[in-house]
Amino acid sequence: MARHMPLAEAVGTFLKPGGTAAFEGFTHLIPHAAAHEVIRQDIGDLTLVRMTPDLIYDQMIGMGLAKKLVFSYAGNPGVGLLRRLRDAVENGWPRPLEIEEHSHAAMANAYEAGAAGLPCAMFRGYLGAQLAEVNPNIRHIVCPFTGEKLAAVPAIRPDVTFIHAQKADRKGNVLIEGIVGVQKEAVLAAENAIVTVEEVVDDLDAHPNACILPHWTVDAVCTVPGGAHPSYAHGHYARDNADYLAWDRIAADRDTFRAWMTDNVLDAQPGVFAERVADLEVVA
Amino acid sequence: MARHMPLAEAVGTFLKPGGTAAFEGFTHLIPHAAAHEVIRQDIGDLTLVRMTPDLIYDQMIGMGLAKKLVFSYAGNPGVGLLRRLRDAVENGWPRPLEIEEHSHAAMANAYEAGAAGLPCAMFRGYLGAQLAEVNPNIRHIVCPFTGEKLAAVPAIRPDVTFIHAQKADRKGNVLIEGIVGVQKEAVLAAENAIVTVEEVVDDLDAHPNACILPHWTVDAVCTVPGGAHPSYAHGHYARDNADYLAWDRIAADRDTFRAWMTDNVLDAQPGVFAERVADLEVVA
Amino acid sequence: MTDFTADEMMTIAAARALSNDDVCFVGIGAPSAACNVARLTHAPDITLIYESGTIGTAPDVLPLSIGDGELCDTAVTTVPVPEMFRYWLQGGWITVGFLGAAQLDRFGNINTTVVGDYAHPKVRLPGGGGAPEIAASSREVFITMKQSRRGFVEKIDFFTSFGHGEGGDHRQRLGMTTKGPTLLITDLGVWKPDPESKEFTVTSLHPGVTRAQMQETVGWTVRFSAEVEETEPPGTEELAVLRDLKERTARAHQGEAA
Amino acid sequence: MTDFTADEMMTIAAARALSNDDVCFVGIGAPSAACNVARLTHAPDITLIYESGTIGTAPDVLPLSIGDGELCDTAVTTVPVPEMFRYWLQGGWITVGFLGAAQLDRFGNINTTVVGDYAHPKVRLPGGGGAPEIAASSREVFITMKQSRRGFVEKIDFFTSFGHGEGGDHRQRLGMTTKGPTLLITDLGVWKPDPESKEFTVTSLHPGVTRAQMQETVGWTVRFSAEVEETEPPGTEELAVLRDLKERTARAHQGEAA
Repeated sequence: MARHMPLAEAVGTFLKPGGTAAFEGFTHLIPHAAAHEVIRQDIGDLTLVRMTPDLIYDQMIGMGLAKKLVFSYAGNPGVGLLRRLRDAVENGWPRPLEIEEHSHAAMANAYEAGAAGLPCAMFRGYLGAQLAEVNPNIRHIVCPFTGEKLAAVPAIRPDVTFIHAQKADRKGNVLIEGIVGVQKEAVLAAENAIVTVEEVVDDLDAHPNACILPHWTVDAVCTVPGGAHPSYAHGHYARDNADYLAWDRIAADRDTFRAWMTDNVLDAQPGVFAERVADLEVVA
Repeated sequence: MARHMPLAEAVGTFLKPGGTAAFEGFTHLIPHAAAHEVIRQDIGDLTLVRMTPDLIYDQMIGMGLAKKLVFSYAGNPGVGLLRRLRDAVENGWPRPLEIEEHSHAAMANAYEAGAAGLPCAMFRGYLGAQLAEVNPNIRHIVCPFTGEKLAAVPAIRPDVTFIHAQKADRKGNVLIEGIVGVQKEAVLAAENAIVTVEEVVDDLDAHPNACILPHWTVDAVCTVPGGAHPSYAHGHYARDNADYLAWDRIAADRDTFRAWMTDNVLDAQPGVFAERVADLEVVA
Repeated sequence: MTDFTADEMMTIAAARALSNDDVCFVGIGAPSAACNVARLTHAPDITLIYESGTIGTAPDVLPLSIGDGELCDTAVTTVPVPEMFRYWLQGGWITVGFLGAAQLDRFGNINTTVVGDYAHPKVRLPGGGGAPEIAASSREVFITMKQSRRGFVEKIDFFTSFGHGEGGDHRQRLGMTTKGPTLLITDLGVWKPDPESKEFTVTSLHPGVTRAQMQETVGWTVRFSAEVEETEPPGTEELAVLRDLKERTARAHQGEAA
Repeated sequence: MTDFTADEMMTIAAARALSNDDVCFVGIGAPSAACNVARLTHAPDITLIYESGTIGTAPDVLPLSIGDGELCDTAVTTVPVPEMFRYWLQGGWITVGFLGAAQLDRFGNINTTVVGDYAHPKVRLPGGGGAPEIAASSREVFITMKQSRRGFVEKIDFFTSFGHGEGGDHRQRLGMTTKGPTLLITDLGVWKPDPESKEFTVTSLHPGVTRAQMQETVGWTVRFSAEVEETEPPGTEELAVLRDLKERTARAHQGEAA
């Protein structure tokens, strides 16, 4: 049952060291503010799950919070590789990182299975793909009607899912619009879900088939305007591509990275996100 | 690739005697006009598939067009049983009707699997349910991770799916709003799809996440205002509950039924549907 | 106290079983009336879900079908039917599945498929629809129906939806982790399963109903709980809300018929 | 004829391979530019799909990521990512999957996972993302990338996405019914698989490119088709459209950066 609360309280209440956390968002609506709060609270030994780990995962990994990463594409979208992730995988800095790697189709189906309360997902996948040899969580199911051999992966069930959304109402019903990714599935699959939103409104004023998470599927709603920056919020502000480009330089060096994290995350507060998007606002 | 064409041409082009046809619509947007056209063209030996066969299936079965019915709930919603269906199952009139019976969860998952290009659907179902004993198309899959025994049913893949929708644009992109049922899945699972629509517009003017079938998923778009009557079209006209109540009386007797079919279907044309909803229009 | 009918008592007693926090999967007919009376009285924040995909709906009149336009117009959101069964029912969000039945046995097993033999039925009923999985995946199941010898039978003709099977731990033996039927509300009283045997036993008689009447309308030997209460009669507000709802409903459906 | 770069020739040659009726699953980078040039020239009705869920998108500038806002703003509809992979890709609607690669072998097998050993990589690349299933479920696959000895290798370090495997009927032996890679467009020429062996053979050299250049940039012994054509150079309109698009894109992404 959703409660409106400050982000720091939500993170401290629901995410425990050693837990499994998913921060979802497919380029759009990436929960940056929530990840920064986790970094500030230094909640470690996490298993991080995400289809497209990008900047915030590079940041959490670089700060040593992750012991394992479950993912399907780890890159800075349109820019290049993730340098902190590479440093962890290639050099074990600041700590070794265990990885469980899938394809997008597998992860999307695994979230869907989690939302659907199933123990595993079944799909036509990994045909001739070598990941099936290095990941013991890729198995098979034989169709009892045709004999076709299909791929199977375990359902994803995070302890806590974090997402960012455009709006919530007073009860805590949450509206997501635009590129909706796997956020709904990630929330429904999780034990607990924390949603940061651009704004709280009296009436969501949504299309009958809009993507809405009823308030009883969400545990905490935290109002953090700009909380997706440098990702974007459809109808609110545009993607800050310059920041994505800049990250490549910041993350290239361990010291530059630590200095940036201190200035922009450790010594900052959720309130800074509103300022960061002030110049990026779009006309609704 | 969608072509705009008259309903009679669409039905004649795509539906063949002996084919498998699904007319979907979950109370809302039931393709009455399309079913009536099939009856007028006397296309028989059909395998009829639908979660909720109601009046139009009672009509097609009563007219002797169906050799088999695949379904999960056969009733006149809110009114009672389907009398022509009963007559076929209990007395073989006008011909015997083979039935393959499922639960809603099974049918919904089977359509989903059809849309997803899978040979079968997997779900947690039929636990302790006797249908699993009388329907050989209910089998099992064991989860390769947990050992849980899950239900499996074959994917549904109709030769032709018929649906009714609110709008299409000139290219043939189709918009469905409100209670969307399994229509999208039924179209994507089918070899061919025929869509009757209330109107053709220049711009669908839809919400970014609205339920839209791209024009290349649909074969024929037929403009038939009122084509769902006595079912309804969200934003266009209300459900004609009186007609549903009246059907119970009409279908109670073989002769009354045949007379009604002659007057209202065999001797009618798709154009009559617009008149039938004239008094039911809602303010958009 | 106002006069009331057995039907009204049934609906109101059923409504009382629901709470504000429930996420209720609503069967059509008697369950629908009870769920909406709950919403209009003590449980304004209850979430009502119909299998047509409407989540958090608040209709002003009772729907004739499970997919009336009113359900969508007033819903928090409306989802595709495959999603309804996968994410919302199978996903474990439903706290109460509220079902009716054509035939019911003492263990809460339901038949809505056939009277007689499946291959050669005497009466072909509509079938299970959503009920087999509602019965298995809802955290618990409430059943409401009128008592009659035709409906309350020693042995149902077909196991459409599994209740407690042969009783005892039969559900667990089939791998089910949900509670199954925990409450049966009829026009004559309230029944709950015995904690051990899982046989429905009468825990409350509606005002004026006798033990003999309970037995006359049931096809097995009725068991009564050690302490059988008398159901609290409908309150003035409960009755007013129910009657208003029924009147609005009749007017709306007649209006459309005109 | 205007001057043009090898990069421009590559993009335009790739664009030409697409038709108005294609439903194209677009990888980011080189494929995205080619697909949008096709849309802005000879294939205005082509359907472009990005794995972020945007179907039938028509961006005015090239997206930096596969999920830029512009893609959604201009799409016919935007669907959830699980639906994208289940209904649209696995469902068999994609006529062309358009991929890039980090490493490629002569049979169109793609590596975007690691350089070196998987457990102890020299370079950890981003991984497969959508590609493994795009490669298997699209009716056919086009690949576009620049030629280099680092990229065009005798043996890829990891089979991220299956092309023709060891060649011949390897796809069919794995149960695949789709065609796999049917076209490879580089900065130097166009390659197509040999009908029997499925090894990519050069069918066309871009204007001014020699056979020696083809071999110098490839880590295996290049086979040339019996008749090697010269690629038609970029037309004036093609070049204008591509340069306008690139300029609009640079301005837009810089504008945001300002």
